[in-house]
Amino acid sequence: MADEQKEEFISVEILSKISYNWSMGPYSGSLFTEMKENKKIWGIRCPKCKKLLFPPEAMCGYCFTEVKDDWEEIGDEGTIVQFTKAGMPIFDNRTGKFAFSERPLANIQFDKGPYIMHWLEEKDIEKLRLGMRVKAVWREQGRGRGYEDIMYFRIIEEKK
Amino acid sequence: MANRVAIVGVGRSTQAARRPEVNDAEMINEAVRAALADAQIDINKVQAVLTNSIDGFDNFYLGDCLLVDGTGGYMKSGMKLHTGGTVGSTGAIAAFNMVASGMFDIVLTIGHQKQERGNSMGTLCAAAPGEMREFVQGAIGAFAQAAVQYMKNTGAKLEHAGMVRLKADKNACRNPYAHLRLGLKSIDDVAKSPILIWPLRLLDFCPQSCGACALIVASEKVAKKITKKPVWVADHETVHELQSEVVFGGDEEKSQQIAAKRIYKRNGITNPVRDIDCFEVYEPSSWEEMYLYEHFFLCEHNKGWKMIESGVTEIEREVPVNPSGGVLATNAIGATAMLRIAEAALQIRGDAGEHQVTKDVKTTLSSGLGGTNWTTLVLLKRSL
Amino acid sequence: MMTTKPAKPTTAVIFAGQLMLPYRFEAGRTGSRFLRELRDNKKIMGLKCTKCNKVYVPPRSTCKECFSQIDKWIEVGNEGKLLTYTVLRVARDAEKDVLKKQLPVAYGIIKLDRADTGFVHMLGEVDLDKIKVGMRVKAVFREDERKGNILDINYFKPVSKARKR
Amino acid sequence: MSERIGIVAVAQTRYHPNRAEVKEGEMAYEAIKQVLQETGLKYVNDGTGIDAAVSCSQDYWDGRTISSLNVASFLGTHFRSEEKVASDGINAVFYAMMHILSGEHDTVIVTTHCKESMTSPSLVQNHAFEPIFMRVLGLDFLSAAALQATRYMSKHKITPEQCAKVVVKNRGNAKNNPYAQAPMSLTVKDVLNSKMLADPIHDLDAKPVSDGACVMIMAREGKAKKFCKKPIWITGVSNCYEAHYLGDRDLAECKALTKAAKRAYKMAGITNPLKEIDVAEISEKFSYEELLWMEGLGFCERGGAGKVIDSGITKMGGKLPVNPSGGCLSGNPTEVAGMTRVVEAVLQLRNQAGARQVPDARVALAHGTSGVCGQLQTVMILSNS
Repeated sequence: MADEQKEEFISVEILSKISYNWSMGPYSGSLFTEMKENKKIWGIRCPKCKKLLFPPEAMCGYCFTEVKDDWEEIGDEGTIVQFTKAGMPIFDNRTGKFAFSERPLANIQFDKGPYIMHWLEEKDIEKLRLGMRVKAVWREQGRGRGYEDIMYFRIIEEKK
Repeated sequence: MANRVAIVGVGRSTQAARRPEVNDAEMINEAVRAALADAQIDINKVQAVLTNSIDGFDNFYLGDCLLVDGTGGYMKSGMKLHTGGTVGSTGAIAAFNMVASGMFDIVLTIGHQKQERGNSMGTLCAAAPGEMREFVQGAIGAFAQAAVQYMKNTGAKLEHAGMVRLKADKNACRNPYAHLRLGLKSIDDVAKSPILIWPLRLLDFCPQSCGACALIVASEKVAKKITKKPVWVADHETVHELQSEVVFGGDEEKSQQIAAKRIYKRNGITNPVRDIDCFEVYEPSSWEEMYLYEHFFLCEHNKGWKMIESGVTEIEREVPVNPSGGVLATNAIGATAMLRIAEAALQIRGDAGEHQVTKDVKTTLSSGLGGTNWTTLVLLKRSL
Repeated sequence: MMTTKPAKPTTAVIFAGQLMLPYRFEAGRTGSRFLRELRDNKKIMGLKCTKCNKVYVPPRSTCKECFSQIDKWIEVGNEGKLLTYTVLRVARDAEKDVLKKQLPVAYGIIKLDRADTGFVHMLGEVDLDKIKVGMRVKAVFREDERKGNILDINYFKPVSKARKR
Repeated sequence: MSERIGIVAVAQTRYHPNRAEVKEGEMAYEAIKQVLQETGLKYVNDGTGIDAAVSCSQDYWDGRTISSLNVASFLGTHFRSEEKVASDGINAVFYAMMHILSGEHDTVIVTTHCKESMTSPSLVQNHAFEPIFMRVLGLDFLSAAALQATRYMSKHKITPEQCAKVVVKNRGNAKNNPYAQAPMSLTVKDVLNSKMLADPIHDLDAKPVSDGACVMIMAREGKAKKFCKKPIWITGVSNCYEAHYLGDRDLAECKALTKAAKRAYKMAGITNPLKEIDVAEISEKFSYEELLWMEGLGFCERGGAGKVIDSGITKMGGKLPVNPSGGCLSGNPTEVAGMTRVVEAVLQLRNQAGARQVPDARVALAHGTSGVCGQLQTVMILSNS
């Protein structure tokens, strides 16, 4: 068609915005309460495969065993396993906007085994290395928002 | 399988970054019509329609119902399968199961997605539970970490990712249904591509496409009646995996190896490079293709980069991998994993056109990837 | 005293959040033509399947009955008969967040004169207690800033009896 | 069918208006745990236990891309097979059945969950409408159902009283069901005096917001007989899509349901449903739906459902009790509702339905719908012999 290029296509824009009240349930619920009130991180040990489950869950999904009440404090120190810093703004599905994060995101392994994804205090990735030891820096006043009650992880010493 | 099942029709829509000239139903309809024409049957012969995609990219709830105008599902049976990136292959596998069950003779299954719709990363990040969403950066971050890991463990260099990307583009340029056909000349062209998250360059990562794929799956009786070139479904395997701490990379056995071992064992495949003629794998990044060579036992552990270096996975060579151009060239997520199966079927039939591989293809393996490192495998054969 | 395990929550622990993503829905060639006609000419157009002799409004490029591709455009007129209706009387989030109209809102499905399908829209300028299935209604277009959107039609209003005669 | 597929065990949570204290997966596990304990089956790969899982949930209800991740830990999916059906749960049962018949696996666990209370049902439902011509009008399942109800009631002269009788019957039946969310002793007047939501649907004509999950284990015949004393067999099943755009259909009819029912009856060898079916569980998210769906299911002629409800044959003790469980009107989550109907049918056929037991039930019908105004209709016939 001759006027193919001129053809105007119409689109409709819709902002899809839905609120959710995600329940944390008794296991993550206990964890979140402890994080808020005592700045403590807990996991639960699988009675069969002995894996320390974090976040704590009612059932160990790895060996299909229901957990008992074997809570274990994890501590808030660990080492950096992986880290990245986005070179561009990342779309945030909580706000519907792009946001640029100044902080690197790291996969941190706690000394007791479990991992957590969290921010690093150190903004300069040149200063970061795998295996560095880090410790959680908590919000003064916990908000009951779980992992968000930790502001970021701070480098405490370098692993030899 | 209780009853033999064959793919008798393959349809693809135009795949592109933007498809403003069609709505979702119309885009799907292109693939459906192509598949019906390929199978030389009428929509009335189809008994059930599966419509598969990821809700968050569509922004549809119950998309199978919503898109019935285009799918041809009106007054037919059907449902929607919805796993992760694997959804296209899950939809195909579901169709295989429906026909193998003996309850249906002809099933049409569709994978589709319009990635232009919204922000794909926003939807991908929503796979994390609500309370963890502050700490996710989507698939790119995970694949970048995997790339770092790969270089560290194997000695591979950036140029090897470039070789994978170059091969994908060369193949895509021969496939009219590929989205990105860039005409890259050398790995230097890949090297010029901007960094997304180091070391992943824009060209090392799959694009966002709009497109649909449709397969017509039939029972043995019907298949033999309507086509001279049925492609038989020899076997399939689905392996899910829980979210693990180090999603990609790492040395321990993952869903890919487990799925491959299971399907090889059941089908007497002892040497996949010899026993399988062509591979269509789901490689969201250049690096992932090298991982997959290893995970599917096409080469030794940590030697995937040597395989691309040697050139054996090129279209004319002994172990062609992704002659279609793969996911690096075309990625409408709901369609992606189904396209792997569709392209493999065309290779077996010898109908892949310009991107038909040089060697005679009797057996193919197609893979899907999604969720928290889930794997689907489909083994197709010219004869059973 | 050191606690050996955390206390079970006494009340439900909730993490409140939202999923917020902008999306753009492409109307396609067929849908765009329909919307342009609404916007530019205040005309409601349908597509006719010449095989089934059936006129679809809003237009669909595939006939659901015979699956053939259809492209014969027909103006279906701005008047028709009310097939069904409802008056939404309580606040619903979909209405509040997406349509953003004051309650009560009357919805109706209208069979336009030269169409074979019903057209889903709203009713206005009507006594809510006197809406009747079968009544004749006509489209009232926005006079200002029509955007190429289904809401370029404000609503359908009853056709006065005097005019009908 | 080459072989019969048996339902080995079923369980459901108590349906509740707000299960804020548990995660979605934890809620589903309340039911999953029961079937695992009852059968003693485990998630193993050696063929002696549960081979694979079929889940059913919706991303927009859970607020999570790939909602099956919420139940993954509880279904034994790690390094094993799971497929998610994103439709009403009854279709997951249908799919699991074909999954077994295909020869792929012998024993499959099927589960569905939904917590409507955690979000805005109206907004989620709005996402089910075609975006350009319907979604922007702010429609949800209530306003669409009201359009259908007006059309149906005016075309076939169905009265608000007849719709109200469905509510009175079902909420009353729910008093016998310990899993029901909202049993209630009501009169027709109570229903008609409840707040008008969208003409002609009153507050009590609509199902309440509900949270819950249900689960079942299915197996091929040989294994089903080993796993339990009384497997329940699926003897007929089919589903069918209607058109999507509301104006495309005559909303007073339900062609898709008629077609699905015919196919399911044929498969099960049923020629006279009213006579041959002992108990029916129908998905009625609004009161008029039970009437309209009864017509589609062929329990009476077109437009005849008003007389059926007046006659009382669908009450407990009648010729064909419909929804002894109390139905969806007594509270079931969307997309769980259809599978709940199957679970209830199984309990009836196993003579385990307690106070809501229909004496000597041998053949049961379970019905589920998905989509706007029952766009996808599924009919399943079950038998205990």
